[in-house]
Amino acid sequence: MTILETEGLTREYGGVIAVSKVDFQVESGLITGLIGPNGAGKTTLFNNMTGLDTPTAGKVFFNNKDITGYPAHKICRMGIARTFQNIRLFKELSVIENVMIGRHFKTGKDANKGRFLNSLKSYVYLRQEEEEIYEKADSWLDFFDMGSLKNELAKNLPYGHQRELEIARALATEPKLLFLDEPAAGMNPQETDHLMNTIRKIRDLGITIVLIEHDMKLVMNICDTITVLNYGQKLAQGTPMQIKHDPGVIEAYLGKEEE
Amino acid sequence: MGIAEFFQHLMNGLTLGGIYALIALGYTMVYGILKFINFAHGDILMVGAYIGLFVFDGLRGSAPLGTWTFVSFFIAMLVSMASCALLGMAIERIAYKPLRKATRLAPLLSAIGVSFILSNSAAWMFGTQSRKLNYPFDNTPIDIHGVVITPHQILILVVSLVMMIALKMFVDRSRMGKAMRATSLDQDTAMLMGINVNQVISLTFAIGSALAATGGMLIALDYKVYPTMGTMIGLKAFVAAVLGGIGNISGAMFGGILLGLLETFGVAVFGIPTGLKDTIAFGVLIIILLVKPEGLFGKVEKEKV
Amino acid sequence: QGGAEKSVAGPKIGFMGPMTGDYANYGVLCNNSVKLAVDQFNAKGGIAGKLPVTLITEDTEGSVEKGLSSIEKLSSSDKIVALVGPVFTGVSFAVGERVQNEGIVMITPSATHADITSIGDYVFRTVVSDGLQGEVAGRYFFEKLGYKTIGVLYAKNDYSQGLYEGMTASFEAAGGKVTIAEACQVGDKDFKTQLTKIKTANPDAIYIPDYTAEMAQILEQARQLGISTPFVSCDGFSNPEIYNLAGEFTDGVVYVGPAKVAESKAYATFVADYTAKYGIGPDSFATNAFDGTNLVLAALEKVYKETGKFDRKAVRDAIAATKDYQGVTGTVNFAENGDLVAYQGLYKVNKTTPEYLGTYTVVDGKLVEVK
Amino acid sequence: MSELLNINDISVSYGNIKALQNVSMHVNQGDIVCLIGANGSGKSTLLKAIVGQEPLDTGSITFDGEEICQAKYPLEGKKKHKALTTDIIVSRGIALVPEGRRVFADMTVEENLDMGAFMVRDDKLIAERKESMYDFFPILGARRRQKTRSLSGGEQQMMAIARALMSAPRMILLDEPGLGLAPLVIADIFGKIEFINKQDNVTVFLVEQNARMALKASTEGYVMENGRIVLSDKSSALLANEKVRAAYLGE
Amino acid sequence: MLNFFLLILIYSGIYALMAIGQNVITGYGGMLALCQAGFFAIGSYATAILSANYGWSFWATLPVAALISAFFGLLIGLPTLRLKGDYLAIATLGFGEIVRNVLNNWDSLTNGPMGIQKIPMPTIFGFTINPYKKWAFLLMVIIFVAIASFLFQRLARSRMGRALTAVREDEIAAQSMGINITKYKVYAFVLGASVAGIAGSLQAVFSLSVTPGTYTFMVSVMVLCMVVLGGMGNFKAAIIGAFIIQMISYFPQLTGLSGVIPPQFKQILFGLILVVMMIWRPQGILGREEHSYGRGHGHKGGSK
Ligand SMILES: Nc1ncnc2c1ncn2[C@@H]1O[C@H](COP(=O)(O)OP(=O)(O)OP(=O)(O)O)[C@@H](O)[C@H]1O
Ligand SMILES: Nc1ncnc2c1ncn2[C@@H]1O[C@H](COP(=O)(O)OP(=O)(O)OP(=O)(O)O)[C@@H](O)[C@H]1O
Ligand SMILES: CC(C)C[C@H](N)C(=O)O
Ligand SMILES: [Mg+2]
Ligand SMILES: [Mg+2]
Repeated sequence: MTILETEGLTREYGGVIAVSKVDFQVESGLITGLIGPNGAGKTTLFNNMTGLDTPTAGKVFFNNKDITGYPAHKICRMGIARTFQNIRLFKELSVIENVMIGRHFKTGKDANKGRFLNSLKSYVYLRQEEEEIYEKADSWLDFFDMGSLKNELAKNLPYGHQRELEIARALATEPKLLFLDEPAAGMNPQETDHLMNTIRKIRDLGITIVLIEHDMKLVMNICDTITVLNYGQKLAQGTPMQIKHDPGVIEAYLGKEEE
Repeated sequence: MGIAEFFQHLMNGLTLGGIYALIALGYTMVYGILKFINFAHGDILMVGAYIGLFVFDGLRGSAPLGTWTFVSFFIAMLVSMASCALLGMAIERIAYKPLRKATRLAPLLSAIGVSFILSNSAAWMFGTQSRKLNYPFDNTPIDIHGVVITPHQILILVVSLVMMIALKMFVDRSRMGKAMRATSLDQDTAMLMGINVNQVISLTFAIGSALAATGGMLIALDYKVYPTMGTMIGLKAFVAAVLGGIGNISGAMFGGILLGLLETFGVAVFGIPTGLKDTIAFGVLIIILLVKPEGLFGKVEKEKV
Repeated sequence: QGGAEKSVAGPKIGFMGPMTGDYANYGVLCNNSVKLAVDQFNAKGGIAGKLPVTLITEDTEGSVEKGLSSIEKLSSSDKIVALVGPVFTGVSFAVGERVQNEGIVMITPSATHADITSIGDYVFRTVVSDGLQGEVAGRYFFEKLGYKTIGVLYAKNDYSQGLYEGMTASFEAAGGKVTIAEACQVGDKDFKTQLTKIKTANPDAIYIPDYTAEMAQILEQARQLGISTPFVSCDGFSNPEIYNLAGEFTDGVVYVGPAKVAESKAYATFVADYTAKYGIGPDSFATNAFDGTNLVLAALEKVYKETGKFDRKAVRDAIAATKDYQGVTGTVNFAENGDLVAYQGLYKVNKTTPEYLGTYTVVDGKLVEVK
Repeated sequence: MSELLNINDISVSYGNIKALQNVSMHVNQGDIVCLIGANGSGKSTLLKAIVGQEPLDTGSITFDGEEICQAKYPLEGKKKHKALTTDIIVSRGIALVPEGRRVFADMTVEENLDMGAFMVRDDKLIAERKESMYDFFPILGARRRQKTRSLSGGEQQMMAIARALMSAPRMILLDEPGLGLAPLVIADIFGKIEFINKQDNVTVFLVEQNARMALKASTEGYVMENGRIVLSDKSSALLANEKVRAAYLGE
Repeated sequence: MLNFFLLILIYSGIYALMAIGQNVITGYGGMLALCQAGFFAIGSYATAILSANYGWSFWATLPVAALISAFFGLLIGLPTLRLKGDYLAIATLGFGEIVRNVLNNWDSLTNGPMGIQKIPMPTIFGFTINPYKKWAFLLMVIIFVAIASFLFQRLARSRMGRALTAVREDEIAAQSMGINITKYKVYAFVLGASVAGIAGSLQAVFSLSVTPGTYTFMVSVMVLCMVVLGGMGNFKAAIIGAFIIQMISYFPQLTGLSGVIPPQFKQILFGLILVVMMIWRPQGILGREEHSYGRGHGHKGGSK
């Protein structure tokens, strides 16, 4: 089943066409890889699907619903979370606070009451609510083995942990679909291996994942399907095996394998 | 409204705007590099005006208007610029430098403190009365078909224009100017390029303060010299700088002129009571900012993620 | 107050006015006078030749909030028995309410708004009310100067607007018309827009009730705009500072100011002492402040002689009972409401010297020259 | 071969976190030295310390025989010592490609390169070097008038490298130059690093997560763990080292 | 003496209310606004006009003052969606000046520059809270400050507080966490404005007169100073900041120095203290409030 889909998505910046008429599909339950040379438009595609940027043409569908041009917070609330290529943590906040903020829209909600009563309730029972999100956030940190770091300021974490924290924060929103923009950047091979396991674990939670990555070991190992962008256009799509041997992709992106 | 009246208002607006522009240039200069509102700018301007006044009166003695008055005014201006440059550097060293890595608002408070210190020291030393800075030249108005303008007003416009161009050339072309831009964007990385950031910041303050001194003396000719002379005009100039897109030199000039015109035409053309002059000026300012949130000359740069 | 045996300490009096900020000059000049008066009094030995009077000066920064805290401090921690000031109308309104409540007599040397003295019986002033000034001005401009139309440039503050309204009422009652009235904000330095509009309306004269520095500015800018319409003005012009700031632009201005007293010796001595001590001369408000302070001192002396202590109410009563006090501004008497009984003087500036045109007052809506 | 950089027993801390503890190493003129280590082991801190961006708690650093950094209060002998500021250290011929790119976002690519050549006063030379950078990274040439903030991550990384090369340094410090670059480009960059090293005799100090490539490209290697150097050897030897293979090469 | 000290406390309390509002906007929301004076003025005039001209009781005017201020908070909050940093500062400063300008010129409603005098004093159960008798008034102000700080402190800990913090730290990341940044920024302004409005009401019944000259932009600047000096994002600090700034500005009077030193010295001293305080503690006296989350197991600072 296709959970997310773009139709002829195009993003133009005064002359520079960063993404051009891309049809991109994400199958539910799988890990989809998005690769391509630097400047191919991968991040731009992410931004246009997550509401941080608006396409100049084309449409985005999530569960068959047209979400083109929806504001980012709405898209997040529908169940799409993401991380950023240039890490965007709440730097001056502690690790646990970062994750707790991910719980934002899960709080103050009760189907049986109106909005106002809900907010009021959330205000009156605030300790209780805090306790709840604290526990949830804590369990996400444990998921990443970062429980011991929870009171550190986010900005003081080493790079690799910052990346993981970003993922933890995104997961705290309990998404159905998770976008990861270069999650392994700045990690050494061992850490990358660890990350791969984590990503699989996330998939096993029933979360669909789309990731951009330049680390081919990671991509080829864990992706079920891969889409390749080049100069803003879709160059290829297929299984890792197919992509690895696609001459166009080799020429534009992979280069000849050394070994 | 008659043609003559219209042009008279235009003239008034332009020259008032020229005054705002003159001061806004110095403001924008410092802001552009350090990203903080130098609240004390108006007070440095005041100090500049006092120094200029004393030197000018001392040099001139009782000489009648003529070349000597002009020359002595010029000397007074140089002295005042130099002293203010030093003052500006000293203030930066003492009150702002320790706060470079602190939160954005810390230097603002420090600047407010400096502003209190300067204006009240002046009041204590020189008294609170307004003093007249005499024109060094004949300021008889020139009448062109019923539209009147004084040489002083022309001078202000010319000086601010010249200053704008000179500053722009300096910042865009010179090595030091480039260093300033880099410093304004990222101090740590600027150092990696071999830029002496401390020196750049000092120089910025020196130039900004010298500009303030020039502005102070020129407006003192019209508005007199007194301890709080820089407060209101400094505020307006800051508004002008923001209107133009803060940190942008041509923007400051343009913002100044525009604010002057707004204040003038708001009441002159639309028949709104003059009491509401500021309301119109600020109202339009807010609207302009809403339409162009980065000021008129600022570029809207959407953050890339 | 002091117990039976305890010897009475010297009384304290307060002064408050703007000592810092934009309009500090008025406060500073008045404070100088008050200090001078107290110093001179103490130099002669103080009350009954033995009790020196202590002066406490508080800065209002020209703001109501600071004015209120100043009076609180003067009243509750310094326990003053009388207050000279405040200087400005706005602060005087708020402080007036407080002194009335605390029962401290207050004499303002300069707050001229018509309604100040109606706050209560503890409020006095040694300056002429704007009510009279406006009336005299309107009548005089119409009847004696023959203007049929007047344009006004006033500031949006209580003082200036009060004068503008007072003058307009009497000028129009007399048959003239204010054809254009332009306002400016306090703190404005550029009046060209307003002046250009007034110039186009072309009235017979332009009335500029404002503070000294602003008036100087207006005159200069009017000249820059080539306006040749005559200017008429208010008591702010009686500050000689105007001639330093506006120079020859003051030529021809007619203004309403304090009535001229025969150049008394007392006045000359005061000016000389003042100038010697402070380096600058007093303005008319500072002169009023000198008289106001001396009135207070005289009242203290009298109360002490009668009762041996300084009761606030007694001091007020002594001041209210003032009769033909000979001050540097002439003979001082208070009306029932605490207003100064006085006339207005009219002046015309010749180059940079004011020339006296006569003493006037308004009786039953008629302009009367007082001989 | 002469020694160019000597790091002598330095320690750096952030508050009470000890990021570097008694680190000593040296880099010879003309070498390519690489430093590998896990996240948070202190690699970036070391590079920042070399250019004077982090004050030393102990020890000193000399460049070309001259002391450039020294602990403010050396433990032995209480004599105060003034450390050189970053701009002066840099002007001796060191360039750093910082972690996280740190481009001047509001400047165009061209202006960024100009800033890289801030200490060069010869306009013609600057123009020449810019051209050669555009040859090096053609995509930068295509984007030369674009504000750097709108570049893609990889493009920014290339720009940061090019900018550092603009000063024609004697030694270049690279903090994870391969971060966010496509495989083809990484291979290319390592090729270029070796090229510059040979051609212009630039000494290279490389911090890289991609340990295999880094060790292949370098002559000497150091391994850092928790702020200490735990291993140092010829790169080829490290590549063969069991422990290194297990811990850093993902085998 | 005591009365004077009480008066300073009362002013501190009134300003503390404004500082609490500013803290929501600037300390938590990270928006540099300079318009507390405007809301303060609106609150004052609402109370002054309704009670002096229409005979309302003070207590009835309070909610109106808060509501009108909140409404203007909403109005000025909307532009903040587009404006950043100092652009916002200038736009809000402009708003504050417009308020003062309009009050000064709308003679028929506000009595222009003369202002409104003889504002009735508040009464409660037949007891008049007389500003001349400081204790009662101080008690009332303290109650207001206590309630406000209690409510706001809780707010800061609630989801709104966390959302605002996130918005301050990184708008884009906050958005991507499902936070409607527009909504929270406007909320911050509305709430910040309404407490300032209440502060205005108190000010009106304390001075028993209002004049436009009171509400200059320096008031806004001082309120900002209080928040920064105390420590941004910390309500206790905002209150302490208000108290300290008031103490510094009345320091010479309190110590009886005002009769001895020239009045300018007081201001110079004020300036010096600001500079020194900032150099000494740029993060403010208390610094940002750190929440420790999780009962028992949460503690601040570096563990590990
Ligand atoms: N605002 C903008 N204005 C102009 N060009 C832009 C803008 N944003 C992106 N681009 C251009 O669009 C192209 C695509 O950028 P994008 O960030 O999507 O690349 P990417 O595929 O994520 O690359 P990388 O792997 O290096 O991160 C780049 O060449 C970039 O320069
Ligand atoms: N500004 C800082 N304040 C506090 N601690 C810091 C700071 N910068 C770094 N650290 C800590 O110092 C240690 C070393 O950090 P450093 O950035 O040097 O590591 P690194 O080896 O470069 O890691 P990475 O591979 O993730 O870039 C880490 O534990 C980190 O958390
Ligand atoms: C000092 C004076 C100009 C004060 C003025 N008369 C007023 O009442 O406000
Ligand atoms: Mg990208
Ligand atoms: Mg690092």
